[in-house]
Amino acid sequence: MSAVTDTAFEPALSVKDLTTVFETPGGPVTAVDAVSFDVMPGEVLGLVGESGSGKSVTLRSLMRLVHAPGKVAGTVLWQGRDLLSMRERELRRVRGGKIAIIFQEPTTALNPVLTVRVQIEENLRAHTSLDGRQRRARAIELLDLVGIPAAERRLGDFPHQFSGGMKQRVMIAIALASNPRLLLADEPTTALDVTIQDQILKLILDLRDEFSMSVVFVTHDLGVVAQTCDRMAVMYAGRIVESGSVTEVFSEPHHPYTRGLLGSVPRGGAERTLLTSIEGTPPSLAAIPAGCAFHPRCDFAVERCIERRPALEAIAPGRMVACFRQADVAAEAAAT
Amino acid sequence: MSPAAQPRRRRIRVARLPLTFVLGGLILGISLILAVFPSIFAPYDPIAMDYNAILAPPSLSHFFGTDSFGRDVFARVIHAYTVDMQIAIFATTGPLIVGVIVGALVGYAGGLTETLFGRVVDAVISFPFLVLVIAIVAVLGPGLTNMYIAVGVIDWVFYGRLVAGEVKVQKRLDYADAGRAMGYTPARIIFRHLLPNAITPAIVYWMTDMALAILLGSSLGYLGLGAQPPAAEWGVQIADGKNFMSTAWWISVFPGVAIVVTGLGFSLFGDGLAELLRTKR
Amino acid sequence: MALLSFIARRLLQLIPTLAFILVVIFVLVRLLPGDPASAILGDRARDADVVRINAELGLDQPLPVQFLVFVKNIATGDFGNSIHLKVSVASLIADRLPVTLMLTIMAALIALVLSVPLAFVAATRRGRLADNAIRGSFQVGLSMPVFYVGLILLTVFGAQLHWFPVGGFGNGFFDQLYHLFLPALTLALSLAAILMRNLRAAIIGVVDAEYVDFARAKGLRSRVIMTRHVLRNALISTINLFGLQVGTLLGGAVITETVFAIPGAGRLMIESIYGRDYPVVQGLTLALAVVVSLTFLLTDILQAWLDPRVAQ
Amino acid sequence: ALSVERGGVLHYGRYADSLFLDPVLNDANVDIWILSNLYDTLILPTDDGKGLEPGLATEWTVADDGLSVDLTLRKGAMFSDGSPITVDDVIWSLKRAANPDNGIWNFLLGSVEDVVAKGDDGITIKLKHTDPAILPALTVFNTAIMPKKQFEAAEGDTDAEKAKAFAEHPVGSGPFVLKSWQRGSTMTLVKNEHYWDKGEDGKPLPYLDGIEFDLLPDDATRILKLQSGEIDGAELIPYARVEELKNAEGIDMELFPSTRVANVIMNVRPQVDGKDNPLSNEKVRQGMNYAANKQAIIQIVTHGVGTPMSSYMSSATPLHTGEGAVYPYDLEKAKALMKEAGYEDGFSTSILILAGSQDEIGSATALQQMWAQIGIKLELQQVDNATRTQKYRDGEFTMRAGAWTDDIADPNEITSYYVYSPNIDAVHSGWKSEKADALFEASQKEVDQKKRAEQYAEIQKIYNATGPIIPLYETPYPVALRDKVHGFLQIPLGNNVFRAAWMDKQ
Amino acid sequence: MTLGEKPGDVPLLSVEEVVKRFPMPQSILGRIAGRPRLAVNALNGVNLSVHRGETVGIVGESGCGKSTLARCLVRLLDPDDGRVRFEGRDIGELAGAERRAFNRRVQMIFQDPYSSLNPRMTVRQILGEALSVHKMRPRRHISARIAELLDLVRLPQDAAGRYPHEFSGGQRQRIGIARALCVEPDVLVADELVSALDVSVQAQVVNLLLQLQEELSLTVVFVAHDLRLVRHISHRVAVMYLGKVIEIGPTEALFSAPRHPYTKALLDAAPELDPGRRSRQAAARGELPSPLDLPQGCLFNSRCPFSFERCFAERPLLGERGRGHRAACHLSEFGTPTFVASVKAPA
Ligand SMILES: Nc1ncnc2c1ncn2[C@@H]1O[C@H](COP(=O)(O)OP(=O)(O)OP(=O)(O)O)[C@@H](O)[C@H]1O
Ligand SMILES: Nc1ncnc2c1ncn2[C@@H]1O[C@H](COP(=O)(O)OP(=O)(O)OP(=O)(O)O)[C@@H](O)[C@H]1O
Ligand SMILES: [Mg+2]
Ligand SMILES: [Mg+2]
Repeated sequence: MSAVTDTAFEPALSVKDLTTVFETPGGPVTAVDAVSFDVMPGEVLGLVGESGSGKSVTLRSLMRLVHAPGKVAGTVLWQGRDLLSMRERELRRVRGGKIAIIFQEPTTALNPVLTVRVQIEENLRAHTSLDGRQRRARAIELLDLVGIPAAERRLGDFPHQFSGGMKQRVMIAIALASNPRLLLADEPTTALDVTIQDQILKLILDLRDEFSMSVVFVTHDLGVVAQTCDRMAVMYAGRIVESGSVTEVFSEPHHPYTRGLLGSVPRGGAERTLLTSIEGTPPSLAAIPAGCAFHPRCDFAVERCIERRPALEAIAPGRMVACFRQADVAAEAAAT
Repeated sequence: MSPAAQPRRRRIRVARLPLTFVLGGLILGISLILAVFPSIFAPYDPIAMDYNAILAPPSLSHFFGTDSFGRDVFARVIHAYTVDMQIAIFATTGPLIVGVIVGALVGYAGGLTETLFGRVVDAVISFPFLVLVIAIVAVLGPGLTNMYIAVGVIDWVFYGRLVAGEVKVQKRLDYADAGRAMGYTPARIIFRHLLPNAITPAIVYWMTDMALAILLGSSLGYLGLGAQPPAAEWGVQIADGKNFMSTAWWISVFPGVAIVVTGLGFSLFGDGLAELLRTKR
Repeated sequence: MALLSFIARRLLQLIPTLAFILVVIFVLVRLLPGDPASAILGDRARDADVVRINAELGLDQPLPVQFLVFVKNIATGDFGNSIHLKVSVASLIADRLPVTLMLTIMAALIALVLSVPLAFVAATRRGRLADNAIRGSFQVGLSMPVFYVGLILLTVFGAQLHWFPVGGFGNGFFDQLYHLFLPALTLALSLAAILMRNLRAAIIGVVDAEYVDFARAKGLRSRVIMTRHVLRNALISTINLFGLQVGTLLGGAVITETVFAIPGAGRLMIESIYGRDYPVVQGLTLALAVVVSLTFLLTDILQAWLDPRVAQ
Repeated sequence: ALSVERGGVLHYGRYADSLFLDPVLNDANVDIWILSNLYDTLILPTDDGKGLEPGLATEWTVADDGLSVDLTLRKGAMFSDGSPITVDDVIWSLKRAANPDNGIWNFLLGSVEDVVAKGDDGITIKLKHTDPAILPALTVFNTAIMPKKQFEAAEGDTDAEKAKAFAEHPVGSGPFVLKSWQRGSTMTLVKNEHYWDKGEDGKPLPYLDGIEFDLLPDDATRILKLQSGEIDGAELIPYARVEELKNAEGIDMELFPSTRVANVIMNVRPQVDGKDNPLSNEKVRQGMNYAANKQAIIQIVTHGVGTPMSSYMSSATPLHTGEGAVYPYDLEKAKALMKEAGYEDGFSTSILILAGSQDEIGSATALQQMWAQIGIKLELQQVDNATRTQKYRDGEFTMRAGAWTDDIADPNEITSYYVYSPNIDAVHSGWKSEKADALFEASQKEVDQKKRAEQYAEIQKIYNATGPIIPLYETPYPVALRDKVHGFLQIPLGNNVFRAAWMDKQ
Repeated sequence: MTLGEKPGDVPLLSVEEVVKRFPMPQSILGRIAGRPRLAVNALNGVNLSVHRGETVGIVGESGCGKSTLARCLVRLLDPDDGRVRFEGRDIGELAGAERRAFNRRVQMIFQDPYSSLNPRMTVRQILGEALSVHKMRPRRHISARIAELLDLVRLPQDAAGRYPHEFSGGQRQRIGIARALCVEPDVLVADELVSALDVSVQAQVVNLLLQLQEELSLTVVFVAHDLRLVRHISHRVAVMYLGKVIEIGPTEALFSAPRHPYTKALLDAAPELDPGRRSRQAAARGELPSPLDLPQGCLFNSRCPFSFERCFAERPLLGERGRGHRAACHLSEFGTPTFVASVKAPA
C-alpha cells in the first residue's frame, strides 16, 4: 500500500496467516490454516464452506475466543493494532465495543438465567458511560431497532420467553449496543425459518447501511451469500480456496469445490433429476489429505494435486483461487 | 463411496483410556485381589490373639502393629478388604438393579406412574438416611446382611430417580421412536435401546455409592450395627482404635488409610468410567 | 406468579409425602423387637411390671386402634409424652431440633464456603496441580468416617491447641456457634466434597457454553463473567444436589452429636430408637421429615429463582 | 494434711443423662447414682458400702423379736426449701416406697407392714416378718425422704403425674439442690444451704458451691475434655485408658472399689428354639468355665484393672465367700469335662452382646477364641438393649453377656435375681436349685448374722458349682479427676458422693 | 409425471380431518380452580392423500405440525380426532399381526442423524434387529442381507461392525435409510431427511433417495422446510401453516402460481441463488402465532398483507383452484389473485 491514506481503501480489518491449531489426544488439528483476508469498511464479506471447514473457528480466532487446547497464530490488524497480541485489558475494550459477534444458536448464546435487560445493559456498562436510566432507555431503543414489539415490556423477560427469531434479534441488539464498527455474524440465520431468516438478513443489511459497519457473514447457504454479501471467500478444510466478488464467483467459479457446491443446490426446472453432487465426505481435520485437501473428491485432480498443495493466488484483481487447474474448471463451468 | 475418513476405534488401547480410569481401576483391582485372596498377603490370622503382644507398635514382625487383643493390624486391614469390598458391592448392587429396572419402567411410562414414583422418592429422601438405616437395622438385628437390606430399602430410589430421568430424556430421542415405528415391543425398546444409553449416570453414581457404603458400614460399625466381631472391618477397626488414639495410633490410622485409598479408587474409577462411557454422537 | 403457584404446588405435594412417612414410621417402630417396658426395666423386669407399664402406655391396645389414636393426636397437634424422659414430645422437639438445625445449617454454610471457591479454583485450573490437590484433599474428607474426623479435630483444635471447646453446647447464641464450629466442620466435610465435585463439573460444563463466549465477546471483565454467567448457571444443578443431601446431613448429625456431646435431635432419635420411645421416634421423624421437605422446597425455590425456566 | 477449701463449681462429665429424678419411680443407674446428692435417706452407707452411718435418723434399734425397727429423727433437719422434715414426711415417704404399685424397687421394703409415728421425733417400722436387710434397705435411694406437702402440691392428679412435675424441680434434703437441667446437655446442682451435716472446718457441708454435670456420651470426648481442663472429673473411663491416665500429668485416676461384676449368662433349659441345648448339661458349663482364661480376659478387656471373681457376687458384697478364681483356667480339665458330657467335638452356639459395648465385644471375642480350643463355635450377636431384654425374657437366647452392681449393702439383691428362681428364673436362665431357693428364703428372715452367713456360703457353693453363669471379672469404678479435686467418692453401690468433695483454688 | 387425484382412485395412505393436541402440563391448583387446560393445537383438521408410487412433499415453517403429521402417518402418535387410512383401513384399529404388518410396510426416516441411531448398537445390530424381529430372513441369511442393504445405500461393507459415532452425518442418514428399507416397506415417511446435512452431502442423499424410489417403487412422503429441495423431488406439494394444509397441488402449478399468500411469502423469502436479484423488502411480516391460541377466521390473517374482513370471520376451506390444486384462501376463491404476478420466475 502507498503512503497515501485513503480511508476508503484502508481495510477495516486485515487478517494475515491466521492459523489455529488444537492439540488433541489424537494429534494436532489445524482448524484454520493460514487464512488471510481483508474486510473493507461498510462491506459484507461472506465466508462459506461446509460444516467443519473452520468458519466458526476463524471468527472466534479473530476475537481470541478459541478454547483451551486451541492455539492461534498470525496477525489480525484492527485499526493498525494486532488483536492477537493485544493486552487483555485493551482487547476488552475492542470486544463488544468496536467489534461485535453474533452466534448461530441464540438459545445457547443467550444466558438462560439472566433477563434480556441485564444482558444488554452489561454491554453498555462495559463500553459506555451511560447511567442506569440512560442504559435502560438505550436498551429499549435497541430492542425497538431490531423490531421487537412492545420493547419496554419485554425488557424484563428471560430468553426462553422469546421465540427463536426474537432471540436472534435480541442477540443482534446486544451486539449492536455499543455501535460496533465490525459485526462478525456466525450463521445468524441458519436455525431460523425462511421467512424469519429473510427478515433478519434484511435487518442486518439495513443496520449496515445505517451505521456503515463492516460485516463478516459466515454461512453455508449459498443463497444467503447471494442475497446479502458483497464479496465472498470459500473455505475448505481450514483454508480459503477461492475468493472474490459474489457476482463473479457465482457466475464463474474457478475452484472445483465452489463449482460442486453451486451444483449441489437444486434449482427449479430440473425436478426429480439427479443433482451434481460432490462425492465423498469432507476430510477430518486430523487427517487432511496431502497435497490439495480436495483432491480425493475432485474430478479434475491430477498427479500434481496429490503431491503439492496449491497456494491461494490472485487470478484477477480481487479474485483469488487455490487450484492448479482453475483455468480448466472455469472453462468447463462456462461450457455447461 | 469412500469409507468414513475418521480413524477407526475398534480395539480399546490402554494408552487411550482415561488416566483416572486406569489409576482407579488399578486401586480397585488390587483391592479386589486382596478381598478375594486375603490369606496370601496377610502374615497372620486376623482373629488370632496374641496375649503376649498386646498393643505392640509397628515393627518387622507386625508391620502395622497389633491391637488391644494382640491381633495383627496388618492382617486385619488386609482381611477387612474382604468385608469392606463385600459391603461396597452387596449393599449397592441390589439397589442398582432394582432402581435401574424400576427407573427404566417409570421413565418410559411417564404420567401417573411417574408422579407416584416421585412421591415415593420424596418420602424416602425426606427421612434422614442414617436414622432410617439404624431403625431398620434395629428391627432386623445388626449384621451385614441386614445392613444391606436396610440400605437397599432406601438406596434404590436414588438409582430409580437417576435412571427414570435419563430414560425420559432418551425416550424423546428419535432412535426410540425409530424402534416404536419399527413395531418393537416396549420391553425391547426399554431394555435393549433406552437403558444402555440411560444407565451411565447410574453406573457412575454406583461407584460413588460403593465408597459411601463403606463409609456407612464404618459408621454402623461404630454403633455396633455393622460387621460383627471378630471380623475385621475398617470402620470397626477404627472404632476399636478410638480409645488408643494417643497410645496406639496404628490401630485406627492404617484402616483409615485403607478407607481413603479405596474411596479414592472408586472415585477415580467412577470419573474415568464416566468419561469412557460418555455416549459418542 | 408462576413462582407462587409453583410453591403452592410443592406444598400440596408435601401432604401425601408426610402421610406416607407417618405410616411407615408407625409400623417401623412397632416392628422393633422389644417394647418400651423391657427397654426401661432391663434385666430386673418382672413380668408383672412389664405388663403394667405397657398397659399404662396404651400399648396393650390393638395396633389399628393405636394408629388411629396416634393420627388423631397428631391432627390435634399432640405428639404425646416421652416414655423415658416423661416430658412432652413437643417440648423435646422444641428443645432439641433447633440445636440440630443450627448444626446442620452451619455445616451447610461451611460446606458451601469450602466447596464453592475451591470448586472454582479447581475448575479453572483443570488438570493442574491445584486441581488435583483440591480434589485429592476433598476425597480424603469424603472417605473418612465422621466419628474419626470428629475425634481428630477435637484432639487437635480442642484438647491440644485450645482453639475450640472439646464438645458440649454452650450458653447463648454466640457461645453456641463457637461450640458448634468443629462439629459443623466435621459434618460439612463429606457434603463439601460432594458439592465440590458436582460444582467443579458444572463449572467445567458451563465455562465452555456459548453464552459465556458471548459474554466474553461483549468485553466483560472476567470476574463478572465468572460470577454472573458461569457461577450462577453452574449453581443450579449443585443446589438441587444440595437439597437432596440435607437428609444425609441430618442423618450424619446422629454421630456428630454423639462425638461432640451436642444435645441435638439426632442423638435423641437414636436414644429413643434404642429406648423404644415410640412417641419420640414418631414425633421426631415427622418433624425431621418436615424440615427436610421444607429444605427441598427452599432449594427448589432457589433453583426456580436462579433458573427462570424451572417454574414454568 | 491438706485443709479443705470451700467454694467453686465442679464440672463432672457423665456418659449419659439422668431420666427421672424421683427416688421411687426411677429405674436406671443414671438416676440412682446421683440421687443421694439431692435426697437424703434415714441411714447412710459407709464409704466401703458395707456399714451404716446416721443420716436423717440419728439412732435406730431393731426390736428383739426382729419385727419392728425404731428410728429417731435428726433434730432441726430441713428440706432444701427450708421447711422442717416432719415425722409425717418420713412416714409418707417410706410408705410410698413400699407400695407395690410404685416402681420396681418396692421389693426392698417387701417386709414392711406399716410405718407409724413414735412421739414427734421418731418412727416405728413394723415388719411382717424378720428381715435382716431392713437396715441396709433404709440406705437405698428409694427410701429417701421427700416433703409430702410439696409433693402433693405438684401439678397432676395421680401420683405418677405429680411425681413427673415434682421431679422437674425436686425438693429433698441432700447436700445439693437441682438448679437447672438442660436435658441431654447439662444439669446444674447448687449447694443446699440447709444441709444438716458439718464439714472438717465445722461449717455446713457441702464445700462446693455447686456441681455441673456435663453430658459427654463419647468416652474419648469425655477424656479429651478432662485433659483439656474443661471438666474436673469424668466417670466410666474405658479400662483401656486407665493406665494412660494414671501416668497423665494433672490427673488423678481413681479406681473406686465396687460391687460390679461381669459375667456370661447361659440359658440352661433343656431345649432352646426346639433344639437340644448342650448348655443344659452341667459338665458342659463347667468345661466352658475352665476353658475360659479369665486372667487373659482381664488383661484384654480390662487392661489389668479387673480381678477374677471368686463367687457369683462381688467380693465387696457382704457375706461374699470364696477365694481365687471360681474356675481357674484349665484346658485339660475342660476337654475332659466336654468329653464326659458327650461333646468332645464341641458344638455351635451364640452369645448376645450389647451393640457397641467394647467390654462385651472384647469378652465375647476372647471367649470365642478360647472356646474354639474345646470345639465350641461361638457366634457373636450384637443387639440393642431392648432387643436383648426381649430375647432373654422370651428365653430366645443361648448365652448373653451380663453385668451387675448392688444397690443395697446386702447379698440378697443379687441373690434374688441370680439364684432365687421364683423371681425371674435366675436371670432368665431357667436354672433352678430347690435347695438354693429354700436357703435363700430362710436367709431372708434369718436375723442371726452367723447363721445367715452360713446360708449364703452354702448358696454360693451350690451356685458356683452348677450355676448358669461364667463369672468373668470384678472391676472397680474408674473415675478420672483433675488433681485439684479432693474428697469425691463413688461408693461400691455406685452412688456418686459429692458431699465432701472440694477443690483447690488456683 | 404428476399423479392427479383422480376420483375413485383409492389412495395408499390418506389423512382425514386429523386433529392432534398436546395438552400442556397443568398445576394441581389450576386443576382445582377448574381453569381450562391449555393445549398446543399441533394439527387442526388435516386432509391429505398419498398415492402409490408418488412423492408428496410437505413444507411449512417450524412448528406448523409437519413432524406431528408424519408421526401420525406411521402411528407413532394417535390422532385425537379424524383418521389415517392405509389401503382404506383405519390404522388406529389395527392390532396384533396386522399392526406389525403395518409397521413393517410404512417406515419412517428421521431428521436428526445424531439421535436417530442408537449410539450403543453397531450397524449390524441395528439392521439385524429389525430383520429378525420382523422375520424378514432366516437367521443364517441375515448377514448376507445386511451386506446387500449396505450396498444398496452405498456404504462400505466394513460399516456393519461400526458404531454410529464413527460415521459422518450423511453416512448416518444412509444407515437410517437402510434400517427403513430392510423391512421392505411400501411407504417411506422422511421427516427432514437432509436438513441437518451439508449441501454437498445433501445432494448425495437426495440422489440416493431418488434412485431407490425408482428401483423399489416406493411411495414417499417427504417432509422438509427447504422449498428448493421439496420442489426438486416431489410430485405434489402440500404447504402447512399452523397445523393445517393451506395449499396443495402439483409441484409445477404450486410453485409457478401459488394460490395462497402464505405460499407466496415462503417462496419470496427463500434466498435466490442469483446475486443479481436482490430485494430489500421482507417477504412476510411477523411470526407464527402461538399454537396454544389459534386466531379466529383464517389462520394466516395476522400476517397476511391482503387480509380483509372475511378473513377474520370465516376460516377458508381447502377449495379446488385448478387440476389437483387446492388452496384455503378467500382471495383466490374466484380467479387468480393479484399477488401471483410478483412471483419470481424459476431460476
Ligand atoms: N476445541 C476443539 N478441539 C478440537 N477440534 C476443534 C475444537 N473446536 C473446533 N475444532 C475443529 O475445528 C474444525 C472447524 O470447526 P468450525 O466450528 O470452525 O467449523 P464450521 O465451519 O463453523 O462448521 P459448522 O458449519 O458446522 O459450524 C472442526 O472440524 C472441529 O472438529
Ligand atoms: N410431544 C409434544 N408435546 C407437546 N407439544 C408438542 C409435541 N410435539 C410437538 N409439539 C408441538 O406441536 C407443534 C407442531 O410441532 P411439529 O414438531 O409437528 O412441528 P414441525 O412442523 O415438525 O416443526 P419443525 O420444522 O421445527 O420440525 C409445535 O408447536 C410443537 O411445539
Ligand atoms: Mg460453525
Ligand atoms: Mg419437524
